[in-house]
Amino acid sequence: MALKHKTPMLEELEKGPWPSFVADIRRMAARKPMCEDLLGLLELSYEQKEGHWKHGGIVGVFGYGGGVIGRYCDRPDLFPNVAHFHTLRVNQPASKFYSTEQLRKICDMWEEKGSGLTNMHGSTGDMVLLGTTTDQLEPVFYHLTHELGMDLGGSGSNLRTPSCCIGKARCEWSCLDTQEITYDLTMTYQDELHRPMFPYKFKFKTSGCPNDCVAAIARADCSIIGTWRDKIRIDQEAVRAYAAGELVPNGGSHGTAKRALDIQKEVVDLCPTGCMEWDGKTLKIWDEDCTRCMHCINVMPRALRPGQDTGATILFGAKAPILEGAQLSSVVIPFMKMEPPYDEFKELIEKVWDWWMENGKNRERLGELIQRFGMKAFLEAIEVQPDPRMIKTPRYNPYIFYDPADVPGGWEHDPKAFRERHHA
Amino acid sequence: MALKHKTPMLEELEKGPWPSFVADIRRMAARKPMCEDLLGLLELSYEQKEGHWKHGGIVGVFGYGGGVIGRYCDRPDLFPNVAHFHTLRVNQPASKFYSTEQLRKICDMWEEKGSGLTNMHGSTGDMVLLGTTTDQLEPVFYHLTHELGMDLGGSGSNLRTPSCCIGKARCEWSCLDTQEITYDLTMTYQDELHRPMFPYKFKFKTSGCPNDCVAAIARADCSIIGTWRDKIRIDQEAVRAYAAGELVPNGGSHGTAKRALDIQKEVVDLCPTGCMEWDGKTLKIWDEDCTRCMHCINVMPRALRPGQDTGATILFGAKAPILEGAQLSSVVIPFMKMEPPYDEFKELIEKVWDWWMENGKNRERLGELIQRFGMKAFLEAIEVQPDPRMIKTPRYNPYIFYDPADVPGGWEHDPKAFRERHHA
Amino acid sequence: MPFDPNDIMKDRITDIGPPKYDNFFPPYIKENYGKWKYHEILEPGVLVHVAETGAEVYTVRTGAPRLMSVDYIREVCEIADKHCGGYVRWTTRNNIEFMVDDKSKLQPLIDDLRSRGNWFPMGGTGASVTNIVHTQGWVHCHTPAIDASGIVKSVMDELFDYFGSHKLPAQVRISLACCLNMCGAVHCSDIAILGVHRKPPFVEHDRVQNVCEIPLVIAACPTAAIKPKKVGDRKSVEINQNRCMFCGNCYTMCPALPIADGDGDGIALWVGGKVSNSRTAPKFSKLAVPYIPNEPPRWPTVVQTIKKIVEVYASDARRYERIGEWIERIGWERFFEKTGLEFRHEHIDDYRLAMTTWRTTTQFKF
Amino acid sequence: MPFDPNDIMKDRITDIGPPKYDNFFPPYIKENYGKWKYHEILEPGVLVHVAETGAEVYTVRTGAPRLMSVDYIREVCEIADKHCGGYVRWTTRNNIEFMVDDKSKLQPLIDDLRSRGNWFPMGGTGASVTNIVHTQGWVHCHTPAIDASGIVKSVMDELFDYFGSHKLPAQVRISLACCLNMCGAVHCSDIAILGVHRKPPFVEHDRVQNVCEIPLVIAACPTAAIKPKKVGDRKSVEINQNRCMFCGNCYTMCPALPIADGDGDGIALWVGGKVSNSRTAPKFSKLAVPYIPNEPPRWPTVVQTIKKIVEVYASDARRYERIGEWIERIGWERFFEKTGLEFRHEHIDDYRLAMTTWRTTTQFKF
Ligand code: SRM
Ligand code: SRM
Ligand code: SRM
Ligand code: SRM
Ligand code: SF4
Ligand code: SF4
Ligand code: SF4
Ligand code: SF4
Ligand code: SF4
Ligand code: SF4
Ligand code: SF4
Ligand code: SF4
Repeated sequence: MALKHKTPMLEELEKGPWPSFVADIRRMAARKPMCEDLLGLLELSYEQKEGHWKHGGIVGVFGYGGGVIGRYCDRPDLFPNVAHFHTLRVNQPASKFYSTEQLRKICDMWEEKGSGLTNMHGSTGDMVLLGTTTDQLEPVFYHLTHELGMDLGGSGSNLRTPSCCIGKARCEWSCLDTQEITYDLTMTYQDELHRPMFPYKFKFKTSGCPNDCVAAIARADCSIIGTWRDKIRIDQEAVRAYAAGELVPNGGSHGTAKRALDIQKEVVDLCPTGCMEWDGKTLKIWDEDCTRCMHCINVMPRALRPGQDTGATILFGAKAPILEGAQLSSVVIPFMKMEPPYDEFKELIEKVWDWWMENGKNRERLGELIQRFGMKAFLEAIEVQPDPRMIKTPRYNPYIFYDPADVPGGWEHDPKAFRERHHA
Repeated sequence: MALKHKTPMLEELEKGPWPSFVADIRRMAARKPMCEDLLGLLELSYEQKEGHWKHGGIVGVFGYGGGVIGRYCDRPDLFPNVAHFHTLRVNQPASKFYSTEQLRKICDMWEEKGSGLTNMHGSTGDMVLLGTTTDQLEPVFYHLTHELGMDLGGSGSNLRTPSCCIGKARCEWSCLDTQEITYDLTMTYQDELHRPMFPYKFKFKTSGCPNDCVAAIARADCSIIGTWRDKIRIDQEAVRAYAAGELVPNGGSHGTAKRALDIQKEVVDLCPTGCMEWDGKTLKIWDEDCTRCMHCINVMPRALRPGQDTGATILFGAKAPILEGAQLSSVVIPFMKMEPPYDEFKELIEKVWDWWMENGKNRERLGELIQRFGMKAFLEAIEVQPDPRMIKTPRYNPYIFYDPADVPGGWEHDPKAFRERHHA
Repeated sequence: MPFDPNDIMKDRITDIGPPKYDNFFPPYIKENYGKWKYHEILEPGVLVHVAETGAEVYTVRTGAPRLMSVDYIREVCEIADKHCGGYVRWTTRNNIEFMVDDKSKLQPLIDDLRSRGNWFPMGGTGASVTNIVHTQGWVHCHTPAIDASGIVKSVMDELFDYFGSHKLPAQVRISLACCLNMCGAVHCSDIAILGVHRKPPFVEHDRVQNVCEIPLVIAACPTAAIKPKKVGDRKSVEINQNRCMFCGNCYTMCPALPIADGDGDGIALWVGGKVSNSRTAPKFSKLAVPYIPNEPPRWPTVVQTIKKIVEVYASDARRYERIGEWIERIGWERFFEKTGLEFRHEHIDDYRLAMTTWRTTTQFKF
Repeated sequence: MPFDPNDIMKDRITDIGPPKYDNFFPPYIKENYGKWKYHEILEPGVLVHVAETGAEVYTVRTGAPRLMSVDYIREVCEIADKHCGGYVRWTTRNNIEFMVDDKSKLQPLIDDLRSRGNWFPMGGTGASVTNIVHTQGWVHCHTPAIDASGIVKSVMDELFDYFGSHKLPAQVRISLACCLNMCGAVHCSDIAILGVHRKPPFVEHDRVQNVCEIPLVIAACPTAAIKPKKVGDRKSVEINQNRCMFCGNCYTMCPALPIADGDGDGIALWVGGKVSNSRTAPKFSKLAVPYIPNEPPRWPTVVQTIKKIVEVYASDARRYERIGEWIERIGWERFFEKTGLEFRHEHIDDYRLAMTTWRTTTQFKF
């Protein structure tokens, strides 16, 4: 079908084996002028190598301070149908299972009230409804809440939509009910999610084990990562079966053919702590030295399993580069049991937020505030004792801010006595 | 012999198997009032747990801006003989060999003109003559230059006394003439050493190999460390002799008894690059992957030797913590041949100094200036091309200062054309 | 009660949050929740998970464009209805997972997917290049230096063979972010594609006072390059161009400081990051190529450079070694040598923690 | 021409530099310069080096107090004259080396040394605790928080057995610096003893203007804690005590800001640094114990703490593992557990590069 705008460059993106977003949008464009203008605008960007969207301005639904990203085109003269092109972030169900019934309802609604285009999903985890006009925001919200049992996710200086890995729903390694934790936090903190009250955004992400399939440690102000305190469970029979080539190593990740696994080379020698021994018959793990990196379990999923005294390591502070440079999350609670209603965890989080809200500058992420005030101030505020598990190495500079309470006489000198002892 | 001052605390330090500086000073104190008062003053410090020396003030020998550390006691009322107690730093012969003839002359001179106390040696490398009065500074200097053929070392914002490891004089691993380099630099830069002209101190240290027995990488603004570009020399017979227990591993460092060396475990497995193979008969080194760490050579000195295409890795910037925190030196020249008259090296150093003198703030070490201006500015100033050997890892923050010369149109935008493409 | 535009408060429902996750769990997922025992990849894109109960679930993972229309989603639903009892899920990297609870249902599902042209390529499991996490680009955002979806499409077309196979030494996770805000969280990816500006913003003095909060703009600059300035009788700002590293943060705060420039903008490539704690700790991605111009519509230089990196890695790394682990073993000097990438001044860090990235040892390879 | 105090320029000689090194080389050193082939330690403190020419040199290394009188040096000369042809040298760590060129001369030399009480203990070779590099302390400097020689003596007395033996897994290099200037370069030692102040300086407002250059004082403070302040009609400075980390740099610039305090000052212990490039790259020393009070004359707590660290290391580390390498293998959590040292807030870095020291992985030991 011929479209209003010529898009020769975009057409190049209809070629090739990977599913083409251009071909997909084009089929919508036949019935949606918004999509037609979007393609035209995008072609213009391809020609000029510059984007054509302006800043958002304040659009949203009544009573919420987030969930909508306003967007206006800077060439409404050429592309009037995308003059407004706002996005709604819809809070996804934890771990992103859907019934087709629910999906179809969403599609119908969004074809009617929006562009018919989505992101499945946004990087934070939301279902992203991409592009509608200001007058449609309230109707979409009404429809979401009344017909679909759905609500908006976060944007702006508030709690962002929490997300998680698939966890116990289909993974044998999960040490946490990742969905339950995510759902509970999302529900408990609806107000924080919808009404900006923080210095900046705040993200929770929960992974069931240290493989961290939701990239929590890199992308969440609070990263909740499953782990265990007891021993790795070993099935020695299965270990031998791997060695004998009766089982496929690494669950088939490196080829699905059976082959004899060289346990010494591929498992023991790659263990970061060197805490394993293999004598050709029995695999010994010195669990007290294991740092639960998951490698051996990943390679022999039928022989090794995480322990059963499970819980979470809680880390804080990950973020993208703006302002002070990117950060990964840092260990703050080496181990915490995670059982509903998660009171211990919530008490902790609320202390964290209180401190951040009290001290954080505008647009200062938690990780940056910890940098600025120091880990000590943070730990004191949240009433957590220092632990060597929080650090890679102790300080190597001698610039220690000693606590005056530990010093006889605190910060005071007796200048007169000093000058009696030491003549100037 | 009874001394003027009671020193019960210091006497405790005459006990024990390690040579006692107190006992040594005490024997001098019998004939030197300066030593007697020094002990008294030190006892006072032991009682009060505070030092009793004041700032130096400007003392020195005429025409020199360094080499003397002025020192005044803050209790001349109690210890008049150490009211003045200045130190002279005497430039040591490179690698600190002495004839007894020379030493005796120094002793006689110093007993006459000073306290008779020394440090053999100061941390920078000087012979330190500890404690004399202002009026003795010129006579000592006269005596040093006229009778002993010696000169003062550095202090203040100048070149400091260069120093080096024993190198080729008695070490089989030295890839450099460490003494020759040290002597040549010291002689070439006498003016820089004696007349402060730098923003702050500057230190050269030269080690013959990466074992770095003079700790150059930690303590010198310019660290010159010997290395080689070709292959490690292997004597396979000797390797087998180590394996068979016929030679003492590690030259006896871990006990002088012979024992069979487990070459796999103690050498191959500890090689940081994993570039060795041992089949029980022949040791294979993949030299292209070797990073010349010295470990294997250290463990089997009779079987392995550094290569023969030798030269230096030149690193810059080491320093103690003041102000910005301690630094180790960083690789700037991965390899440079070092042969007299060291023109290439001296050209480099002079460019380094020019840049530092032009841009350095008062009391800013070279390493700190490199931090402040960035490695790029430093490399450009000294006309050295970037090389991945200069870094542990490339940058991981996206805050790149692109060079406008590489950008079409440089830093200029065409605001009007922009606003024609993009309506505000 | 339909929506009443004149009374938006009528029957208003707020703060209900998302649907509870298990509303959408297929029955066999609900039943075996927390009981999974092990898994195996049967072929690229196809997994089986086996529960302690003996139950099995077969998963077929397909690549998706992420930016998708309701038509696409409806086609997903059609497949899920036909084979999967009406359930489907998305992964954390925007792939789609179709699950069946019985081996007999697997082949029909696969056949169906394969019959639908190139909409549902199978893969993304194990030691593959899985879907590229990415962001909005020129499709929606106001700060991008590059497009997102078009580059992703171009790269995945070229690496397609690695998506549907297990030929690599380990997982290769590629991400894209269209500006330094890094919404794609590219800072810890095996390969990261990052949109970069290279000209300092220009200042529209006649607009600043009207559209921007000047103190916020000043505070937004990580390098303190921005100062207040009066221009005539208007309040505005001035940018010290020498201190600008083109992050665009000031533009986010103030539309009167445009930074985009078709000729200056482009792509930086980063390598060697990872997120998992497996074997080695999570790592940041490090700069590999400081700049490649925007070359729409197919970005050939970026595509070929990434391909080159992947291929050198594939041929040189040991099994289980992620790109970053491989580079740490061989050394950065070898990485640049083997890939033929140029080492330039931009690679040497000069921001806050620069010192920690310099080589403070004589250990290196010639 | 003797020195004429009234005409110091007469016959003045300057800039002659040090004597050329080889003036003092014994003949066999000169002859075999650059020709050494291998070495071996024959017993603790005794080395033999063998040249390609077949020549041998036997070295006996003895510990020395560093702070030594001319009497001590004369005794050294006496020994060197008797056995070593009138030559002797000092090592880079302030030990003394007596050399002989023939095996027959070795035992007489050793016997002589042993006959001289405890002035010339043999050792410091191989996997030992060698001499402690140190600084001035209360003997000469104006900024020390501790003494130097007295602590060194106390520690070496206690570790004496490790000086004259090869019982440790590897070299243990101990250094001491009496203030944060770190003249002992303790920042890269296996064990470092560092003098620390813990009270901000006080300001003698009536002296500042007379004895200090105020701008230099202000610039000297690493944390920008110092500001100018007028007190009455005098120029002075004011210190923001909350920002002070007691480095004493301002006192170095200005005697009117005394920082020493008998009750507040003391020692911090650091561990795990190294300098050599052997196996692992050079490393900084890390904080082990933030504070131990000054306990002259024998500093028992410092001595016992160091002994404890050395003993735990000796019993737990593998051969060739320096202290820092050992700790990196077992993890800091285990280091604190095994040594029984308390982990406190001071251990967690809060200076410029603090972020790089936090644990950004779930890998740790319980
Ligand atoms: C839609 C989305 C990208 C996508 O295509 O998936 C997105 C889009 C935007 N992000 Fe983001 N961010 C999105 C996930 C992220 C992530 C990833 C994550 O959450 O896991 C990050 C990195 C992690 C983090 O939070 O640090 C991220 C880091 C940023 C930043 C930098 C924050 C920082 O502290 O460094 C900004 C800048 C800002 O906040 O001003 C930003 C800002 C923006 C804005 C609002 C632009 C702006 O400056 O105002 C973008 C709106 C685009 C648009 O027009 O729709 N976005 N942003 C993601 C949200 C979808 C969702 O809700 O699921
Ligand atoms: C004598 C000596 C210590 C010793 O007992 O051995 C020494 C003594 C002093 N040093 Fe030092 N430094 C001595 C080697 C060092 C070293 C080690 C080295 O050179 O290898 C360092 C660390 C390496 C470095 O240069 O960074 C060192 C780093 C400092 C610093 C900190 C410099 C920095 O950039 O961080 C200062 C502070 C200053 O310069 O104001 C300093 C300052 C001082 C002053 C001058 C005190 C002052 O603040 O003015 C001391 C005079 C003591 C006295 O009364 O005699 N001294 N100083 C060493 C010189 C003897 C010699 O010439 O052989
Ligand atoms: C489905 C998904 C979770 C979800 O909630 O959606 C998932 C599922 C599984 N992951 Fe994952 N991972 C998923 C994203 C991730 C991520 C996140 C990311 O890439 O953004 C990571 C961190 C990646 C990183 O380090 O940069 C991740 C790191 C792992 C690892 C560690 C790999 C390593 O050696 O570094 C394993 C273990 C393995 O594969 O051996 C693993 C293993 C697994 C297992 C085998 C777990 C299990 O027993 O079921 C699952 C199948 C793996 C496969 O596809 O080969 N998963 N996995 C995600 C699929 C993404 C996709 O569509 O491609
Ligand atoms: C004499 C001296 C050089 C000098 O010019 O004075 C020297 C001499 C030798 N060193 Fe050294 N080193 C000397 C200070 C150093 C230093 C500097 C320091 O400690 O301040 C270092 C760096 C220490 C560090 O890493 O912190 C040093 C690190 C080494 C190493 C590497 C050890 C390691 O595994 O890390 C070796 C190799 C070995 O011992 O296996 C070595 C090996 C040697 C050999 C075997 C070299 C040789 O073939 O002759 C010499 C005898 C070693 C012995 O005593 O066991 N030398 N050596 C220094 C003696 C100091 C002393 O009196 O104790
Ligand atoms: S993070 Fe762990 S528990 Fe979660 S899906 Fe990945 S492997 Fe499974
Ligand atoms: S989980 Fe990691 S650290 Fe623990 S035994 Fe397995 S490989 Fe080693
Ligand atoms: S640094 Fe190398 S050459 Fe110099 S003494 Fe030490 S081992 Fe020998
Ligand atoms: S010198 Fe070091 S890197 Fe080179 S082969 Fe020997 S042990 Fe390996
Ligand atoms: S990465 Fe930048 S340009 Fe891309 S969506 Fe995020 S904020 Fe917008
Ligand atoms: S682009 Fe970034 S660095 Fe440049 S002026 Fe704006 S905020 Fe500052
Ligand atoms: S470490 Fe400090 S107190 Fe000790 S000598 Fe050096 S400057 Fe003086
Ligand atoms: S002691 Fe150091 S930190 Fe404290 S005021 Fe003085 S210079 Fe600043």
